[in-house]
Amino acid sequence: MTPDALAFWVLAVVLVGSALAVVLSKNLFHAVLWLALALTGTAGVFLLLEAEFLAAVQLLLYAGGIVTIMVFAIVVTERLVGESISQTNRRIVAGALAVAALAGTIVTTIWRQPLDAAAPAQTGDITRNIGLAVMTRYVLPFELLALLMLAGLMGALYFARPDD
Amino acid sequence: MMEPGYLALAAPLLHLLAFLILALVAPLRKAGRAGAFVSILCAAGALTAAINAWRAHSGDQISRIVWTWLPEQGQTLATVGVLADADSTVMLCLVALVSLLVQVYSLGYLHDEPKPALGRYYAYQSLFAFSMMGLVIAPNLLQLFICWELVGLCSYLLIGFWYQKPEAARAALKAFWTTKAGDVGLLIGIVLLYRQAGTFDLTELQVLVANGALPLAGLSIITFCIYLGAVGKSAQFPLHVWLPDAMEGPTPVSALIHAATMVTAGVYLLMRTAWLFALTPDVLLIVAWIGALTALLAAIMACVQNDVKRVLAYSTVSQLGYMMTAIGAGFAGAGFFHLLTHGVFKALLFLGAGAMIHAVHSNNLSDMGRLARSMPQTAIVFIVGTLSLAGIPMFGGFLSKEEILGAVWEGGLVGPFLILMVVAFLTAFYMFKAVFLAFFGLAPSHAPHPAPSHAALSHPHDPPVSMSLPLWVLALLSMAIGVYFTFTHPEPEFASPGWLMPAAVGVAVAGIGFAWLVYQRRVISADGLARAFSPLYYAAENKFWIDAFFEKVIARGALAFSRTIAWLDRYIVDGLLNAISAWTLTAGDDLRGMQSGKAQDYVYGVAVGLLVLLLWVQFA
Amino acid sequence: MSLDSLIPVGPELLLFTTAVVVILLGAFGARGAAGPLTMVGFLAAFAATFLVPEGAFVFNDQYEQDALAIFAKQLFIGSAAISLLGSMTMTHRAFRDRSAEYHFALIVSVLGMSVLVSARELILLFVAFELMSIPLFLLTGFIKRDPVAPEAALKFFLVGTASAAIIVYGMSFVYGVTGTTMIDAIPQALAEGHPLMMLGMALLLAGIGFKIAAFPFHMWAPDTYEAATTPFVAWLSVAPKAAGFVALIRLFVEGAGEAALVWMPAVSVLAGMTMVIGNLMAIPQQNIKRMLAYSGIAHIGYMLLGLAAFSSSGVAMMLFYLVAYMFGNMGAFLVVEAIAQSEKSEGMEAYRGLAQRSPLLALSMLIFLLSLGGIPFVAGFWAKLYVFWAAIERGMYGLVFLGALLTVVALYYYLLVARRMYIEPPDRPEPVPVSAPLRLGILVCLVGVVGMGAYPGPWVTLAQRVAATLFS
Amino acid sequence: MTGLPVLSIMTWAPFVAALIVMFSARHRPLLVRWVSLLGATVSLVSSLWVYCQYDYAAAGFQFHEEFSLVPSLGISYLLAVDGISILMCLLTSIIIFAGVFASWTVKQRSQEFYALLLLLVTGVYGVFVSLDLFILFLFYEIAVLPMYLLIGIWGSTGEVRPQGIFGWAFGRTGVGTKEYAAMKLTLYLLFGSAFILVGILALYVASGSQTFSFLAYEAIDFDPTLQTWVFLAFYVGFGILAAIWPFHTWSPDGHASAPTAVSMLHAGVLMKLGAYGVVRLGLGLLPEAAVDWAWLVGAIACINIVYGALSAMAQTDLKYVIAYSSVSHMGVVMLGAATLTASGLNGSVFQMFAHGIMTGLFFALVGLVYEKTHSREIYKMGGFGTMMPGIATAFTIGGLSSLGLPATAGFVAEFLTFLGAWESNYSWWLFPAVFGAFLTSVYVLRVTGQIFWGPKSTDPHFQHLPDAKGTEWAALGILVFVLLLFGVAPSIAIGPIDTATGPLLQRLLGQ
Amino acid sequence: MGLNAYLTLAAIVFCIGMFGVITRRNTIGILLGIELMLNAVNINLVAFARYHGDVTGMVFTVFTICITVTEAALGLAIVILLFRIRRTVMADHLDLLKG
Repeated sequence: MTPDALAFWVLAVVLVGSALAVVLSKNLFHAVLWLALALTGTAGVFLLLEAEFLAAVQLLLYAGGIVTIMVFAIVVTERLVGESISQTNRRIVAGALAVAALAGTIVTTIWRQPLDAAAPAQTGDITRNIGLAVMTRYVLPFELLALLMLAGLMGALYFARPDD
Repeated sequence: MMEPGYLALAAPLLHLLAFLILALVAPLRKAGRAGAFVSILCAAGALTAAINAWRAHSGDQISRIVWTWLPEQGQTLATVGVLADADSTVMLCLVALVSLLVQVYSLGYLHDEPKPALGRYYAYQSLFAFSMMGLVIAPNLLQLFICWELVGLCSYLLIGFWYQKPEAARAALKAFWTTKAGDVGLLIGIVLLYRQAGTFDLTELQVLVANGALPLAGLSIITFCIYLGAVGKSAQFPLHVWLPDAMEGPTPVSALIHAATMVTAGVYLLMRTAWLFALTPDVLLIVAWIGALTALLAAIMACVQNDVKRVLAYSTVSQLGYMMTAIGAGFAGAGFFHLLTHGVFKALLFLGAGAMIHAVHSNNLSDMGRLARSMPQTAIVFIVGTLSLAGIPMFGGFLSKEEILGAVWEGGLVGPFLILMVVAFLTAFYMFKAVFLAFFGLAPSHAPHPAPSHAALSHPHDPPVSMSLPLWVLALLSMAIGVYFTFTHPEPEFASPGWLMPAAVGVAVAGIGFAWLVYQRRVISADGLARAFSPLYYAAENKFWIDAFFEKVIARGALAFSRTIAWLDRYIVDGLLNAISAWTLTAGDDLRGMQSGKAQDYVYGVAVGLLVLLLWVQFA
Repeated sequence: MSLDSLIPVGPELLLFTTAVVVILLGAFGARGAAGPLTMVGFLAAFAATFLVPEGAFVFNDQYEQDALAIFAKQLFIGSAAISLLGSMTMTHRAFRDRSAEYHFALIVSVLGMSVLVSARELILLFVAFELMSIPLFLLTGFIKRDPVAPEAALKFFLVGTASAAIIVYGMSFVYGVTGTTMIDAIPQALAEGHPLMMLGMALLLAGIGFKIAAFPFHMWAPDTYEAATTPFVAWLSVAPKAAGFVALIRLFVEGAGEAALVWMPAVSVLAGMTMVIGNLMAIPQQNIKRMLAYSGIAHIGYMLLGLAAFSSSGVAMMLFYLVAYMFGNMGAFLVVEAIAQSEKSEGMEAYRGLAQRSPLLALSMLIFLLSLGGIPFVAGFWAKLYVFWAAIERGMYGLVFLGALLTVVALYYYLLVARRMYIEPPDRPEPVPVSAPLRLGILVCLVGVVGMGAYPGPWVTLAQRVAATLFS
Repeated sequence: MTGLPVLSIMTWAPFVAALIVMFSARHRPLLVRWVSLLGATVSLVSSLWVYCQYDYAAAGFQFHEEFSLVPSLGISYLLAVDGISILMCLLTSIIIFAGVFASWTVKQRSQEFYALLLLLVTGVYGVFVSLDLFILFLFYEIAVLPMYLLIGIWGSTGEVRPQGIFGWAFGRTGVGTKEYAAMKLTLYLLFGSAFILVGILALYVASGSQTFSFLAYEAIDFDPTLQTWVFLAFYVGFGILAAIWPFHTWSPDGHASAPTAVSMLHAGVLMKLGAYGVVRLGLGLLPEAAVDWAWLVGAIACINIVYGALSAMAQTDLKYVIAYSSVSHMGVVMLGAATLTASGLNGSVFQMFAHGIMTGLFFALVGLVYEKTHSREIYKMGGFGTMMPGIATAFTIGGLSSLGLPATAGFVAEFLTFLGAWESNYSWWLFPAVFGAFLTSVYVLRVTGQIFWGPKSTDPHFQHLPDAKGTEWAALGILVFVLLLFGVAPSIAIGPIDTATGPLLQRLLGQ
Repeated sequence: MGLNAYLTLAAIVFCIGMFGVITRRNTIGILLGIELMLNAVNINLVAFARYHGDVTGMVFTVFTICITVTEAALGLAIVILLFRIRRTVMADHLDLLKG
């Protein structure tokens, strides 16, 4: 087994395991922490795929941003309630069945046709390429992204501000 | 001399004119007598026109005038017009005469009707006369059927003239429905015949028959259907039930419609289409037997009646049976001859009875008696009529009756012949029973019946001239006919055996004598007689349960069936519809459960939808 | 970058500028101006759409202004303007204090749609999609003190982001198979029939199915419609769906030709189910907005029927249907708003005896409902009929018949409203007061509905012309 | 042929009147009536004018008017009339003319009432004169829809006990109320129109031509299997409006609940739309299928005749009797059409006309009686003949016509139908038909006898009842006159009908 | 390691995320599920990009990540608002609107 493969399997196990923990753990805090782990695992996968830049972004934005917001949210709500929010699942069986079927379908579809087994050799500086692409070819979406974030944040502000 | 066709046409049109005037000019109608005079005037005109038409028409030359009534794809489907020949014109005269007399008579008879009602009465009368004449001169079966229905309508209206009387209202309906039932047959017959022959026109049909161009297959069904029409109108067994009830109408109406003219339409129809029936002897046999049967039953029932009008009604039925038998025997001429004479003297009898009823304010024979003293004129004319009916020589019915008997004998129908002899006896018997009870015998007070009504005690007297005049006219006419034919014996279409005439007369006289013994001399007690024939008597009293059968079984059955259908319609057919819609509504409610309001479930919905979609992608 | 190269994106630029100005004004407290300003911006943009040269490509072919795009933009902006007429007189505090946010969000969303319908590239498509959606969440929960509005916003948000995830997941597969994010590559790849391609497209179908609220992705719609402010809902029930349909056309129909027919079974089933569920569930509704929501879902079914034909006429008829539906549905919602303002109720009972209180309002409501019900001489009739006709061309007799039957069901609940308005006696005699802008809005819709009904010719030709470009 | 668009005038005059009534004549009841009357008169005059100006020698469709509506789909506003339509337009004009008078006494919200009534009539005319299937369908729905409000607002509520195995359903649908009747009628008829729509579209697609013109389709002979199905669709779709069994149940409830003029129009004219549709589109466009399906159409027609008559016999509510009699008589119409013979078709169309007038008369009378007695219970009334002789006479004449008594229009129609029935391939149809006529005589006279020509009712309410008066006479007079006129001189109607049925027949039996 | 492996991994994570969305009671928990789903998408994109030796996928990832964050922020804001007015974050209890 090549180191690549080994790494992949380890990451896969970590990722799936933590993902399951995220959706199943009884305590919301733990769930968030598990999510952090899952995201980090994803970053690992990115590294494995030689996308260092993305891995970084992943860690910063996700593991940084999201988790922080989540924790913040939990803290807020918890403070208001006064006791730690325990978190349970509903309709586990029905959900599990549907989702399992879904997964089954997708996976079988994926394996129907063997895709290229080996990745071509990496050429050039990916980070630079990404930057170039964003700034040239994908400038329009990028601009719009700014507007979108503005709108999103304004919405968040509008909802969250305790005024009026 | 004018074309007889137009003269014949003038007669009904005059009556139509009268009808329209009365119908449209409301004030005139509401004025009562004024309207009556208009109508009578037209009737008189019609009579002269009819008589002229009759005289104008010579020998067996036929005058036929038709106009297109119903076009189809460029050709003519049906025509209207007039067919004036020997038979139709003489029949026309009869109708015109009787209707005129009856209208005159009604002036007196209905003098204390409210004015508008009187106007209505004369309007109906004119309409009837118009339709009847239209029927008589009809050149084709369709026009005949149209007028056939119209006379039925008028009979309905006139029977129900006093519709505030429940019996009258019911009788009117009964009459209409019963005859209508027969008409269904006639209509089917006409339709079938059209398919067979391609025409409604009598003349053309006759030509077809003469050339043998008319396919015989299924012809007997057609003729039988046509005969059904006659059964309904001419009150043949078993559809005779309506005629006695029809006596609820004013007596003049009974005289005109239910004695002289309308009821004989059936006979007339068969006479008009005799050449067609001749092709189907089997049907003719049925006609004969039914006719004889009707004659017998009616005669028996007549014997047990105490209501003078019902006696006459049953005798009418029985006489119609006579005519039918003759036609069945294949000698329509004889039947028609009797139709004419019978028309005269039966009208006379009814009008006479009307006079009696008018006098004593009761139909019941037991409320009369010794009327000969108080109203001699009536007595005389009534007896004249009775003798004619009994078939006594020198009187109206004598020869026609004898001809019928001869015809039946010649036709080789021994059974019906014997029956008719019996009927002849019975006829004489019950008619003279009526005569003795009404005009002679004991005063009503001594009658064995329970105390007579006050009506009887009031002093009866002869009717006013407006009523007696028609009586005398008819009486003289039937005498005249009788005398004329007794001396100038016309050549019948057949040679009846010599013994026939004496036999017939003998039977009649025997009947009279027997009636004299029972009701005048009272050497034989009527009750004893009843007891002797008790089963028959009982049956006759119950009209042989025929009416009961129609009312209890058929009418009620139909009603119950219709109720079932209506129930099914409302609660099953419509119910199913409602059920479907209700299910739809319920489905809407149930589906709402799907919208649980929980975000997770919504996503679950998305997931499931996605799953299905992916599965489809997988396996399709 | 020279100026005239920006002409093709004139409308978008105008919208963008308006958005910026509005938000700045908001920041500087001139809130009252937001509404009118937005209206001006919309009108300007609307006018600009007519100047745009057709078929212009910009941003290295990622962005195309073809007939369809322009048509759709006119629809979005027009409907937004109408809904604005409705919201101008909203008296709620939020509208007084925070109108800047409201209008900003509205404009941004319209902008998102405008980009969406022009996008020829997946990333842009996705961004535009989100740009359209995110403001909608804000607008849905705009009355934030209201107990139900935020709930609706949450549901909308959760289901929405889930579907967004599905969409982008699908896009990833499409990208993976085609190796590019350009949409033009899709038909080619589909033709090769790579399983992952089909998978990706199916995911996309599901994701967009949420946006157009097709069964079973529709469940967010009724709740959202019920809770959100009516003028916004009037627009929400039309514009995003139109955008979704255009996206469907871009991804599944355009350039695919007959190959697109592989989706026919799926789409037809979707259409059938949507029609049935929408109509049946509308029957028992007592809140008229909810009723309209379900009937709207049913209408989506009819439009899908047109799409399912995957033919030029089918698409054309679907577009025609969209316009007819816009007028009818928005009109109805505006009347609801009018009633709600005076009666403080969105329940059916608020309509009792309306015909005797203010006949014209009742009449226009009746006309809108009849148009939705597909009755002759108003737009809806032609819409339904054309869709059926397109479907029958493909021999989908069964579906057409089903649809025709369901119109009867639909008429049942529309007539229930008519019954309230015309048959039942009024509780109060005085007429319903309607503010001027609202009147104008209703009038516009009325003119649209009746005009399209009386003389549909030009609209049909327009729709057909637009559709034809997709199949050439 | 003049340039005057007389058909459009005839069709749209009521609509214009409706608009005027709706928007200008508010709260001026008398003005409302006169405007409506004017509209009706214009239509009447123009339909008479068409009747006179039509070139019978040339026959075929005349008075063409065309105006392209949606060129891209070949939908155009194409009007023309042939013999049948002429007669139907005449019928419509007469009925609405009488109807305006009959509803002269409507008090509540009369303005809306007249507006809707006239709108309805526009739809009816439209169906009769339009040759573009599409426009025809359009008008068809216009004719159906106003019924909902007309019945819902001005209707009267009846009494039905929910029982039987579907009792629960009755409770759920609120059977008996006027709202129920209105909804049932409207939805049922629209349900029918769903079939029609599918049929028309199928023809359009099959024809492959860019037109909906009837004339164009006439020239095509469609593929037999398609014909089979489309004919079925048309038969069911239009048949529902013609109240074919078992799709007739809307008719009794609807007609019983509807206000006078509306029942007049609906039973008198709208039901004819159904029959007209079957004859025009079914027989006209799909001859082969028509021949194949004749057995079904005829058989169901026979059921209608007998079943309707029997149901009518059992009713105790006057309006229900009339409504069921309509069901029975429409059976005659359909039977005539099914015979596919000259007499049969003539009879069918003639019966459409005759029954239209007859039922119009009936419902007008029932309305009057109800107005004066406030009762529809037959067996509570009695002996009104003396108090209201005019109404009684008119009712009797109507009754006689409905039982097919000669000298009334009813007889000619039924007789022709009978002839046709016997000449058709299924001769046995004759017998149920004739039997039905007999049953009709039974229940009609039973009712007439009970209410008018019978012993007087002892009910104190019914002691002093006024006869018809003023405008009511106008309504009755017109109808009775027409009824008798067409009975005495049927060629007035047969003339036009022949010119239309002849070619139709050739087409039917051509192949 | 083949591309399929990465896709499979992504698929599984995606479905787990959806499972979370469907079954979690707590709104925040649902949000976590959504994050997982989007995260899986990223894996997909990057894997494809890598195996095509093409940068577009990575660019796409950048966009998705940003959008995800925005959504997360907005979502949490809505949660907090709801909590303020309805005193709960349990999606189960947020069902005033239904039927």
